[in-house]
Amino acid sequence: MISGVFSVDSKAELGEEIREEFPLLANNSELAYLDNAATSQKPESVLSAMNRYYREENANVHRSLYKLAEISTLALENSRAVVRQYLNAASSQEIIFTKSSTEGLNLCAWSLGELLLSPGDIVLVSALEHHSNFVPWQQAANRADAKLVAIPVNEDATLNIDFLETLEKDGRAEKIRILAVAHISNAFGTIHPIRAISAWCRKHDITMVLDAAQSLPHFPIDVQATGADFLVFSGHKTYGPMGAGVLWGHEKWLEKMPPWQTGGEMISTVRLEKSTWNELPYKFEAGTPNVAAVVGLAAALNWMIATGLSRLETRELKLGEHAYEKLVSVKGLKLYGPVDLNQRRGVFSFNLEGIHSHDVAQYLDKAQIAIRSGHHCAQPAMRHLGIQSTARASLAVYNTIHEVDRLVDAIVGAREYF
Amino acid sequence: MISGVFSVDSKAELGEEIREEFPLLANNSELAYLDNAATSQKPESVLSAMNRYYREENANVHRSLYKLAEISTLALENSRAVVRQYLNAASSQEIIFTKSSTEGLNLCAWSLGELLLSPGDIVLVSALEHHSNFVPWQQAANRADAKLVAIPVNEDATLNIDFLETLEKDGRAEKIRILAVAHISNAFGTIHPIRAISAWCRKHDITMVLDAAQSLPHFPIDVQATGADFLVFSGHKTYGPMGAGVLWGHEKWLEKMPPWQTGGEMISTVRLEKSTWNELPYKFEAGTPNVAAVVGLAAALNWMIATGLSRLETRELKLGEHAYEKLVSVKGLKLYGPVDLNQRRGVFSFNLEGIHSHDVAQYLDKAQIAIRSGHHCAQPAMRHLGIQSTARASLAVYNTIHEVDRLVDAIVGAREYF
Amino acid sequence: MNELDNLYMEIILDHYKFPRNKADLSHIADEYLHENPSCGDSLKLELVVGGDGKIGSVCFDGHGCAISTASASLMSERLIGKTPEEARRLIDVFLKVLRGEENSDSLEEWGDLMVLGGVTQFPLRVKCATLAWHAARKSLASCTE
Amino acid sequence: MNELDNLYMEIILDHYKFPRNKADLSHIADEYLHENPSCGDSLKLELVVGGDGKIGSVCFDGHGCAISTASASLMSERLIGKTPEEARRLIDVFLKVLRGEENSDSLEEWGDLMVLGGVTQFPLRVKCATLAWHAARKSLASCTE
Ligand SMILES: Cc1ncc(COP(=O)(O)O)c(C=O)c1O
Ligand SMILES: Cc1ncc(COP(=O)(O)O)c(C=O)c1O
Repeated sequence: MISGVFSVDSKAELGEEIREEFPLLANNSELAYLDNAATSQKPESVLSAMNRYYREENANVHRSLYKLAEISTLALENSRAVVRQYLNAASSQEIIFTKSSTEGLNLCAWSLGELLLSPGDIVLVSALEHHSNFVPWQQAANRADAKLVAIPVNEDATLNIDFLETLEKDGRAEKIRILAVAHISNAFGTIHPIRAISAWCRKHDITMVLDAAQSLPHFPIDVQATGADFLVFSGHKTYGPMGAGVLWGHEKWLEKMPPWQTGGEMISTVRLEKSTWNELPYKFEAGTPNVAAVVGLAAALNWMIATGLSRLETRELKLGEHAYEKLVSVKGLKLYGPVDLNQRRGVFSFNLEGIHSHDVAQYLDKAQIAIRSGHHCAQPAMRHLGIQSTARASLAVYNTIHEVDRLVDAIVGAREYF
Repeated sequence: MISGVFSVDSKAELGEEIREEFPLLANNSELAYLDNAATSQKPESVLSAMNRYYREENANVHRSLYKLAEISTLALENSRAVVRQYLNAASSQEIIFTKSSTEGLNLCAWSLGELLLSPGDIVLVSALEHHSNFVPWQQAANRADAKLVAIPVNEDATLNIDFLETLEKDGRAEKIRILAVAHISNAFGTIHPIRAISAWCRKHDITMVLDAAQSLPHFPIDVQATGADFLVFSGHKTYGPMGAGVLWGHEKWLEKMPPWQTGGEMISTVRLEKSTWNELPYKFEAGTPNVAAVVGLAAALNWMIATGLSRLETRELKLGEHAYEKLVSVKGLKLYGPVDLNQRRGVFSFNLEGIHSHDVAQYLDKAQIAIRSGHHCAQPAMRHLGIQSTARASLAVYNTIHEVDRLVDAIVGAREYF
Repeated sequence: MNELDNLYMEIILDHYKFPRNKADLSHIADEYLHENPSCGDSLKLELVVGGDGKIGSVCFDGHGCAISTASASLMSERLIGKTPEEARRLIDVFLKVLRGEENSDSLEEWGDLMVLGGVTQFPLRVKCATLAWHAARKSLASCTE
Repeated sequence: MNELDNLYMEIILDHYKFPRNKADLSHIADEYLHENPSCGDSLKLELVVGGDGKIGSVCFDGHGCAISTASASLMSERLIGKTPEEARRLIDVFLKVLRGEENSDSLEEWGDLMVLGGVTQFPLRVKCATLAWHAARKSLASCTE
C-alpha cells in the first residue's frame, strides 16, 4: 500500500532504536504503550518543530504585512503543501485543516448534508464506524428527514458487503446520497474493501466519505486512488500533535458546499444582510488556525517519509504478525476481527473468558502495559456482535516484540489473578 | 476590574524584564511586537508546560484505565478547574473547551440558535463586532427566518446605546431572543458598557453572549458579575497557545441546548435510530480534546496570576496612556476610538493623512515594528465609520515605553517617506 | 502487585464471582438501563419498597467489571431493610466518599462495603464503583417523589 | 531602508500619487466591486472595447494602497490599444510572474511595469499588486464570452 510519490528508501530494516526518538517512551523505558489507536506518541522532531514555531515564528496569519506574520503564514501554507503531497491531492485548496477527524466529519455531515440530503434520501454508514463517523450522519439524516442505514457486520467484524446487493435489489441504492465508511475499524482493526465500495458508489452516483483516522498512521494513502470524495484523519494518531486534523475533499464538492463555521478569515465581504465567502480552502477555516499544531503535523509526515514509509510498514506488519500468533494461542482468550491477517491492521481486540476487560486492563496497567478497555466509541458494532466491551491493544512502529511478549505474559497473569 | 478571587499581590511595579520571559521576544530584541490583538506571544512557562505534557503525560483521555491516561485526564480536568476558578464560574461543567473564540461563538449560534430562534425573532448584535461574532449570528438568523439587527456605531467607535431605547419604543425589543456583543472591540479598543447591556437583557428576557476575546487578555473577568449568559475567549490571545479556547455558559442553558458537533466522548448511548448525550461539559466536546493546548492555556492563566493580575494591568494602562498621548500628538494622524481613556483599552487604530495603512505597516515592518493593517475582521464597523482600512497597534504587557516611542517615530518617518 | 490487591480485595473478588441479589431482570425495558458511557458498562436495578415502608428487595442485572459488580452486590445487601430516606442518605455519603469529597473513614462502620474505599486511589474506576449507586439514587427518587 | 525602496520604486510612488486613468466610477453598482478580502482594498474597473476591436479605455476607481493603486494605474496604460485576446495574454503572464510561477524577467520588455516585479519579494503584497489585474481578467471574460 505504498504510494508511488515517495522514493522508497532501501535502508536496512527498522530496529527498536526507533523507540528512542520518542521522548515520552525514552523517559519511560518500562512502559509498553499499546493504546496507539487512541493516540500516538510524538517523535522529538515533531515536538521541536512546534517548540521552534512558538519560539521563533509565532504570529497570526494571512492578514498582516510584517515579517513575522509572513513567516507564520508560510509555515501554515508549507504545511498544507506537505499534506497535499503526502495525500497526492490535486491541489492545496482541497486540504482543509480541522482540529480532528471528528471536526472534519462534522463539517461534512453539516455542509454536505445540507447540500445533498432531501426528505426520503438515505445516508449509508457501516455498523463498524467510530461514533464520530456515525452520530454526525445520524443527526444530518434527522435534520433532512432522511434515513440512516447501516451496512451490517459479520461475526468476524468484517462488513457484510453482500448487503450492497440487497440495497440494489430492493431499490434503496437509488436513494443513497452519501456513504460514510472507515478505512480501518478502530475497534477491531478490520481493513474495509474501500476500493470495491468506492466503485459501487460511482456506479450509483453516491458521494463517499472515507474516515482514514486508523489507516493513515499505518500506510500512506493516495486520495485520488481511493475513489472517495472526502477523507479525514487526525494528526494526533499519526505521530503528530493534538489539534491538527485534515479534511481532504474534491474541489468540485468543496466549491458547492456551504460553509459551516463562520467568522474571521473565511469571509470575503460581510454586510448586515449577507456575507460572501473566501476562496478554498479558507472558506472552511473560520477563526485563527492552530498553526503550531499544523506545523507539528507536517513534521510528523516528514518524519515518516524521512524514516522510510516502507520500513515503517514492514516493521509494523512484523509486530502485528507476532502479536496475532501469540494472542490466538492464549487459552481462554477470544480475539475478535478477521482471521486473515491481510484483512486487519494494528488493532487487537479481545476478551478473556469470565473476566471483564476493565479488570484485564487494570491488571496490565500494573505491569506497565497500557491498553484500552470498553466499547471503543463503537457501540453499534459492539451491539451487532453482542459484546459489551473488549480489551484492545493497538500497535505503532515504536512498539517492540518484547512488549508484545510482555502483553501476552501479563494476559496469562490476569487470567490467573482473577 | 480586578476580580476578588485572587490575592492581589503587593509586589513592586512590573518592569521591562517581563519581556525576557517570552522566548520569541528574548530572541528578537529589536522586534516591537504590536499585533497583540491578533495573537500574543507565549511565556516560557506556557511552552514548557506543553512540552512537558507531550514528553511525560501524553495519552488520550477519559476512556482508559492505565496510569498515563489517568494523568492525562487529570491534566485536562485540572486545567478546566483553573479556568473555572479564573472566571469564577459556578462549576466546571460550565467550562467547555473549544479550539478558539470562533468555534465557541459558532457553537452558540448553532445550538442556542436552534433552541431559541423562531421566525420573526430578532438577534441583536453590534455593528462593532468581529466577524466571528457577527457572521455566525447572521447565518443563525437566516436559518431560523429571524432577523439580524445591529446596534449602530457613533463617530468615536462607541456603541450608540440609545438605540436600545428605540428598540423598546418601536416594540422590537420584545422580539429579541439573543444579544451578542464584544466586551472590547478588536478594531478600535472600545470598552462596551456590558453591565448596562446585560441589565437591559435581563429586563427583556434576552440571552446574552459576551465575546471576551479582547478583554480577558487585559483584566480578569468574573463571569457571574458580567450578567451575561455565555462568554468566549481565545487562549492564543491570552498568553496561551493556539488551539485552546473557552466557552463558558450558564448550566441552565447548556443543559437545554442540543449538542452541535457529535462523535466520540460526547455520547451516552448510540443506537441506529437515536443517540443520547453525555453530561456537561462533555456533551459539547466531541472528539479527542487538545489536552496539550488546554494545559498551555491553564499555564498561561497561572502565569498571569503568579505575575500578579494588578501588576499586569497597571503596566498595560501605563503603556496605553503613553501610546495614546504620543499618537494623538502626531501631525496628520487620525486616531479612531473613544477620546476618554477609561472607555478604551489596548488597541490603537489610526490612519495617516494621504497614506494607505498598508504602506504605513510595510514601512513600520522595515523598522521591526509589527502592526496590523486592514479591516480587522470588522467590515460592518468600518463601513459604518466610512473607512476602508486602518493601521492598528495593539499592546500587551511585554511591550515597552521605548517600543511605543519607536512606533511613533517610525510613523513620522512613514509620513515623510510617502 | 500490592497496589492492585488494594483494589481487588478478596471481598470484592468474592462478590464479583458470587454476586448477591443478581437476578434476571429482562422484564425491565432497556429504557431503564443505567449506563456508564465512558466504558460501556450497563445495569438494571429493581428496588421494591414493602408495606412497612422499608426496602424489601434490591436486585440487579447487567454486565460489569469486578468493581461495578461487587459494588452493586455489596450495595444490595446494605440497602435492604432501610427506609428510602435512610437509603438516600447512605447513597449520598457513599458517592461523596468516592468523589473524594468526604474522607473514606466515613465508610468504616459499613462493614464489607468499606473495601470500596480503596477505589478512590483509582480515579478512573470511580465510575465503575458508583454506577449501581447512581442507579439506586434514581430509582429512589422516582419511587417516592 | 534599501529593501523598502525595492518595493516603493519611484515609478510606483509616482503612479500612486498621480494615478493615470483613475476616474469617478460611482455609476457602476457596488456589486461589481472587486475586493481583496484579506485587507479591505476594493476597486471598480471600466474597460471599453472600441469598434476597432481594441481596448479604447481602461478606468479604475477605488481605495487602495500604493502598490494596488500604482498597479492599476500602470495596468491601465498597458492595456489600452490591445485586443481583448492580447490583453488576456498579458494579464496571464503578469499573474504568473507575481505568483512566482514565471521569472520576473518576463516583465523586462514591459517598461515601467517591470517595477512591479519587486513585489514578488513581499509575498503578502502580491494580492495588492494583482487586484486590478484579476478585475481586468474578469471584465474581459464577460465582455467577449
Ligand atoms: C476510526 C476513527 N474515526 C474517527 C476518530 C475520531 O478521531 P478524533 O478523536 O481525533 O476526532 C477515531 C479516533 O478515535 C477513529 O478511530
Ligand atoms: C473580538 C474578537 N472576537 C473573536 C475573535 C476570534 O478569535 P479566534 O480567531 O481566536 O477564534 C477575535 C480575534 O481576532 C476578536 O478580536
